[in-house]
Amino acid sequence: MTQTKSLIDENGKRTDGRTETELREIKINVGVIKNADGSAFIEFGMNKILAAVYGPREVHPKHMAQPDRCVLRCRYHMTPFSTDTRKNPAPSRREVEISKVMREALEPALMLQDYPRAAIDVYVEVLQADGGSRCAGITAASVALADAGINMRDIVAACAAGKINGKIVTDINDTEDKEGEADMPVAYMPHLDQVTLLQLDGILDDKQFSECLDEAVRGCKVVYEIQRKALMQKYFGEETEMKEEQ
Amino acid sequence: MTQTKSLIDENGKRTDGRTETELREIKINVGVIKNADGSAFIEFGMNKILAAVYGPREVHPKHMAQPDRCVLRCRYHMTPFSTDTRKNPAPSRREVEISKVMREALEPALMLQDYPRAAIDVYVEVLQADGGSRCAGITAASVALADAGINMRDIVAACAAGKINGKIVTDINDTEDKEGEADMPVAYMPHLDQVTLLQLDGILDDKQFSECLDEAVRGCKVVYEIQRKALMQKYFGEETEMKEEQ
Amino acid sequence: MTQTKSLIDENGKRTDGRTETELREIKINVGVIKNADGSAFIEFGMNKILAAVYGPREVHPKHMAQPDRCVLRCRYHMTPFSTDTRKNPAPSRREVEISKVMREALEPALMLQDYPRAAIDVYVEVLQADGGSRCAGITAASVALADAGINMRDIVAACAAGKINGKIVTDINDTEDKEGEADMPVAYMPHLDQVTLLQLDGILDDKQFSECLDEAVRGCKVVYEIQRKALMQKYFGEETEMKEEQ
Amino acid sequence: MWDSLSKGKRLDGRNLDDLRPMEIEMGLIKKANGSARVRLGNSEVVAGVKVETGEPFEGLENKGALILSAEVLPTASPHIEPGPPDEETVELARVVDRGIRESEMLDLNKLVLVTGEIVYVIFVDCSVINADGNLFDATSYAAVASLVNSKLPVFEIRDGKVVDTGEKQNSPITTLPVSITAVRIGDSILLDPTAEEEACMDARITITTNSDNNFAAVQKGSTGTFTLEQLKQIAASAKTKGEEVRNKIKELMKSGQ
Amino acid sequence: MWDSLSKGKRLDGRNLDDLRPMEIEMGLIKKANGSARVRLGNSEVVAGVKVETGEPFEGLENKGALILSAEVLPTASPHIEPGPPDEETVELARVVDRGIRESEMLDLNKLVLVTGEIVYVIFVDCSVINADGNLFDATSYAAVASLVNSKLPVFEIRDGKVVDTGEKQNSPITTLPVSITAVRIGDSILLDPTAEEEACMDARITITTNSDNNFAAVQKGSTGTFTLEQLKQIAASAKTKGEEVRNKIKELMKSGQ
Amino acid sequence: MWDSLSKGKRLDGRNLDDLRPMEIEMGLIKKANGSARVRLGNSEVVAGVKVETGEPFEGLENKGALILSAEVLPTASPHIEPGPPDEETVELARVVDRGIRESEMLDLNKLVLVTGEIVYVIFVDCSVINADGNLFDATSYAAVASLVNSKLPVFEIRDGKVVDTGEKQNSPITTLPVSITAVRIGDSILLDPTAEEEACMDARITITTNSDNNFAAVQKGSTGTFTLEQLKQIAASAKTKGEEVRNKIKELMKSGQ
Repeated sequence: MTQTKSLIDENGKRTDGRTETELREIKINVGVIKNADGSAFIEFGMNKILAAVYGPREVHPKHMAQPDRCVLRCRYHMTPFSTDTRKNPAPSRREVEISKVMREALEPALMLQDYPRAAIDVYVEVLQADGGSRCAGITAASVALADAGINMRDIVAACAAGKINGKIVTDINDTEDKEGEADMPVAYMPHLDQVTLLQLDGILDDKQFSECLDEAVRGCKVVYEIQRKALMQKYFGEETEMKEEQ
Repeated sequence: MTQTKSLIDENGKRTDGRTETELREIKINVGVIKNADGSAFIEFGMNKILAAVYGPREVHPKHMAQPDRCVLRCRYHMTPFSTDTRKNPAPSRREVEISKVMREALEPALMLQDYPRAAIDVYVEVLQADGGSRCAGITAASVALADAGINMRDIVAACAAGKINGKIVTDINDTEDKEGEADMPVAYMPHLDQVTLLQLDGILDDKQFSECLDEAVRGCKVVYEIQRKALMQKYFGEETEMKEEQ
Repeated sequence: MTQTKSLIDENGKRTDGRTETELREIKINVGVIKNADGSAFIEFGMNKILAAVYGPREVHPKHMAQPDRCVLRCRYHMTPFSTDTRKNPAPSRREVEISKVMREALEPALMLQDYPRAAIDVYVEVLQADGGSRCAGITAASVALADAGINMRDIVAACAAGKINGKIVTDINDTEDKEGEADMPVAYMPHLDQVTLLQLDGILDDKQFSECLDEAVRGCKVVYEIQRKALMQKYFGEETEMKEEQ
Repeated sequence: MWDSLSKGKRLDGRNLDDLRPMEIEMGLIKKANGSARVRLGNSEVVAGVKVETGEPFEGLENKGALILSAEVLPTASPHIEPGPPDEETVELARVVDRGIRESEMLDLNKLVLVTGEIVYVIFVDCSVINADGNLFDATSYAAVASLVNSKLPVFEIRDGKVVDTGEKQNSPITTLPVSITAVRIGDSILLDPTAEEEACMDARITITTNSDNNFAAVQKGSTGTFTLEQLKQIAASAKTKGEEVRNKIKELMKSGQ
Repeated sequence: MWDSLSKGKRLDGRNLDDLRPMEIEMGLIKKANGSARVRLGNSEVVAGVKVETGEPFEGLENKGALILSAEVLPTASPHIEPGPPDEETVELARVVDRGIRESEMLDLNKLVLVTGEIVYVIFVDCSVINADGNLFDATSYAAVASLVNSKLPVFEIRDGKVVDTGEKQNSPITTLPVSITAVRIGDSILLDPTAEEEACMDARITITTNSDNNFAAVQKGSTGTFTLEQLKQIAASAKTKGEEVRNKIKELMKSGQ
Repeated sequence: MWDSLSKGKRLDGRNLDDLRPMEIEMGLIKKANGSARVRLGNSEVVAGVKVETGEPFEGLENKGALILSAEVLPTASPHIEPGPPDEETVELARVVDRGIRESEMLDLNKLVLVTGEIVYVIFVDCSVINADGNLFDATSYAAVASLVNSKLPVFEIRDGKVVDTGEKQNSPITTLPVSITAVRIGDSILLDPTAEEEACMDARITITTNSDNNFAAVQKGSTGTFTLEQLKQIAASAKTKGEEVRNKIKELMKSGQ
């Protein structure tokens, strides 16, 4: 994140034409995988990501079962064709880490004690990766968990903010991630007002840190509205969405 | 299988001197591995292949056991020195696939329901590979299973046919496999008149397809006679074979 | 071990200034790892090696447990920064072999029948490797086992002898190992007068073989004294050692 | 199921030789050099093509390298565990590969930069997203369609190094291989089996034909047997039905996907 | 523990924002290009730097390559099994790496021999010897101290080959990243947690600052949550406490270690 | 067994220092550059030599590379599971390798094409087909005999590339290393143990001598001990018995195998 090209033009527009606080286009389809107990497909800018949920179900191997709660397992995985250079199919250390933080970001929203001795598996498959695939993956996974009917305290919405050309901007894209100065992915539960994921790559001073965190949370709230509509559309049909928009 | 060199000369002879319908020389020795419950060593052209059978025996891990039948497991494996270029000792995808089709080719001949909760392991070790090693391996393995005293409905014999210089020929060798137009390995139970393996690599039209299949089955019947003699020689001695040949 | 440079100078001194029968400086600290049941840190020339013992404790997986005795497990492992060229973190075949001979060298001294169904784990971690790391590792491990309070018949002390410039010398160092003519690591129980490890790399005639073996055993006895003092110092304090030296 | 089959009908109402409805979407993965998503009934596969340069395979010094992989994602069914490909998935990848390779769908001779040293390396990676039977054909169609959809970067050698000129070229496609999979259940032969039908099958066979309607590859699977007559009957069906699928792909090509 | 925490005290007598005693020893591994051993309470880590040459990473053709690994040795606790790194150890390595990489502690631009072809490859390998909580910070301090301690071989290109001149140079260090880890237990925020405290934690966060006292990297962990206020409060502590640790490392540097 | 041993006899009728009957067949694998099959009692091993070119090992820039592997095939006994080599098989390979390497059986200095860059790489791969004790010696004899049987391709450097001239050369063999393995059962020392004897052994030792009848390699194994006297006694037997085996191999060489 050293040499900063001009990532904001004279009109205040970013490389993909967005304003500083604008999110990329987001589409979520619920229930797209027939065999899964819950699923969602998200397009978040150029990200195309599937999330499938299986469970609550029996745990294998059995010794992993917990007597008082459900085990949540999570896998973030990129298909070989999802990245600019072909991704080696073997799981990378990056995928292992994201799987872990993704699980930790989703778990606070789930009532796992309602399903003792069971497991819930969340599989996030990146078909096309753009900047922010972990946020898009968490967002899709949370919708898929709702679609699976898992008891939840809240929905987890995720969005990054970051710094480019010295300015705090919302929802960092691929170019901004690579050439910008900082990227801060955040996952957030809007009703409980709690942060479930926070990472930072890049340099921020005191003021920028606060500003960036606040802006990421604002982005999460925008994302949450889209999650909510996608779920309502699935369960109450197109009409409901119409009403929402009036 | 693109550029076809002349693989049949003006006298109708193939690169190793055989006629179109002639099989390579085949020798089978039964009971060659002291520790195994059944075993056979086959020389099929330049192929040198060992097959050893262990079982019926207890299954490990136990959860793999089937309450109503025996589990058949099969491994096709090439030694590092068996091929023109040294073979990496790690199992290749080709070996994994051949292990699978070999098991599926052998299983129809076995009375697996006679051995509930048990396992039979078939290990096929290629010491020297020539064209047609999977057919030679299946042929040896079936003899080894008989040598182990497993209850069988039939013997499985295997032989390929193929196309070189536009003609259907029996028992494709290494050069013909690499430079010819098609290779069709077949495994067959002569008494039950059933095909247990069929693969094809290369281009055949309608007529050639039928002709090739029929010719491979004819080859299997020739192979079967050699299997039968090898088993008789083991159990009734040299003399028996003499009588057979009269 | 082909071309022998001059490894002994005109004064009979070796490359590190030692005489032919002199061992490198050896320091042993007992109880250095807080969480372990027993531990020792050895500096043996430039070798810096940690040994930690966990157990006797429950065996995982359970089917490995022995009804009449304790299972001894042993791992010899080099950190990536311990060698001249960075060591790949994956266990090498050398490490696998040394783990095995190390276990076999330590086991004769242990009263394993005193702990049926349990396991003892010995972890030897090479932080810096010099010639003779297996001998140093065995020496440290035996002290760590004593520190863990395991019932023992004897302490195992280890030391190599070897041949450089045609002469038998004690405690081969790295240069002598690489450029000398023979290296013979030996582990030995001084009270029982029994050899528990013997290896040889390099050429020795009859006489040299005997001489080398005897010299290695003499080295083991020197090592044993240092082990004994380290243990006494831990359990009876500085003063005890003082008395010993008077 | 047996009752139904004895009347020549399947549980989902199809005739024994009916294929399920098929949908093909091409070009959905912009970061890939080619891509396709195929739905065959409820089975769904995404395939992507990625192009690099590298050394040719040994013994094939004058040909580009084609490397096909398949994985059944754990999203696809409750029975899939994440991890390295099992025996069935290895067979899936090899059978799909064999159809493409043996039909010579890609003219690999045109994908050489320096004979014996640098060639195009074409990766075709197939991901099964939902599994409801006949993954062989669904994956094969996705792989073939992703190649049909693919544009290759134009590489050149300049000063001994590979340079991506930034231009694109059509992939050198010579034929369209199409596989048809049949299973035997008792005496009935069913095409394009569902997962439910595969659970009851005695034997399986996959037959690939090329655009000349010749046979290019065959793979028999499962632990049952076929008679010679059954095999020849299925071979005939593979030609008829394969042509139907091929025409569908050709239409998509014409429609500019 | 809860009783104690409600009174603002910890089981080992520390205040909530006290770090444990720390010891750093540099240069203990003579065969490494740099090394350090850190004791943070009873947690103990050894890190070693090894330098080689190799190809740069893709997309980073004009930078040296930094490769950081971490392993928790089975000596470290009764709960560690030997074997490839688990999820937690992968996270440990990546968080320590991130602090060093994002702060640009090493000026990787100075570690290039031939742009795009040959660069310095700096391995920093960290081995946890004893584990008693807060491995993130203990490992981070060991890695940073081993780099501070490191001297790099001077490589040159002669006749197209890499030659080790036998000379040494200082590592191009630009800043000292320091991580501070906090955990939340109920409503209390504790810095530098012990293993016992980690066993009770609701959530964890690691914040790395650089020598300018700006933030360079953050990693939230564990399955609990933080409020925005808590996060901002911890960020402030990370600056204050990070500066204390940084001063300690600076003193060691001056004292010539 | 103990009764028998106390009378100096073994269950198979041998004296304590008798080896089992041995058969060596050379050249059975035509596709290998050298090969041998050894039967030692009921233990049976096939070894094959394959020759390639590659980079020398680090620190051995002026020597060809010798790489020896061993695997115990699952055909060999009911107790072998297929899979990567276990601890015992790793030891087997390393002990066989050590005998060949330390005796300098092959003059690796003669197997260099370009110092430090391209050398002959000699693979010796050993497969145990049937296991009935003393795999160390059976495998060692097979490996040595396969090298004795080997002819190496003549490689040349032309225009900076390795070319196989199609010609063959004798392998540069300088000595014949022969290992003798003994086990201690109680107070008895038995040579060439069967599997049954190994199941009762207290300790094992393998001693390799070269053609000058000097010692070249030793490996003590198993969890028992030896006295110094026992070790010296076994060393003497290893010389006498090793010479017998060596003469057998020499005869085979003369007979033109």
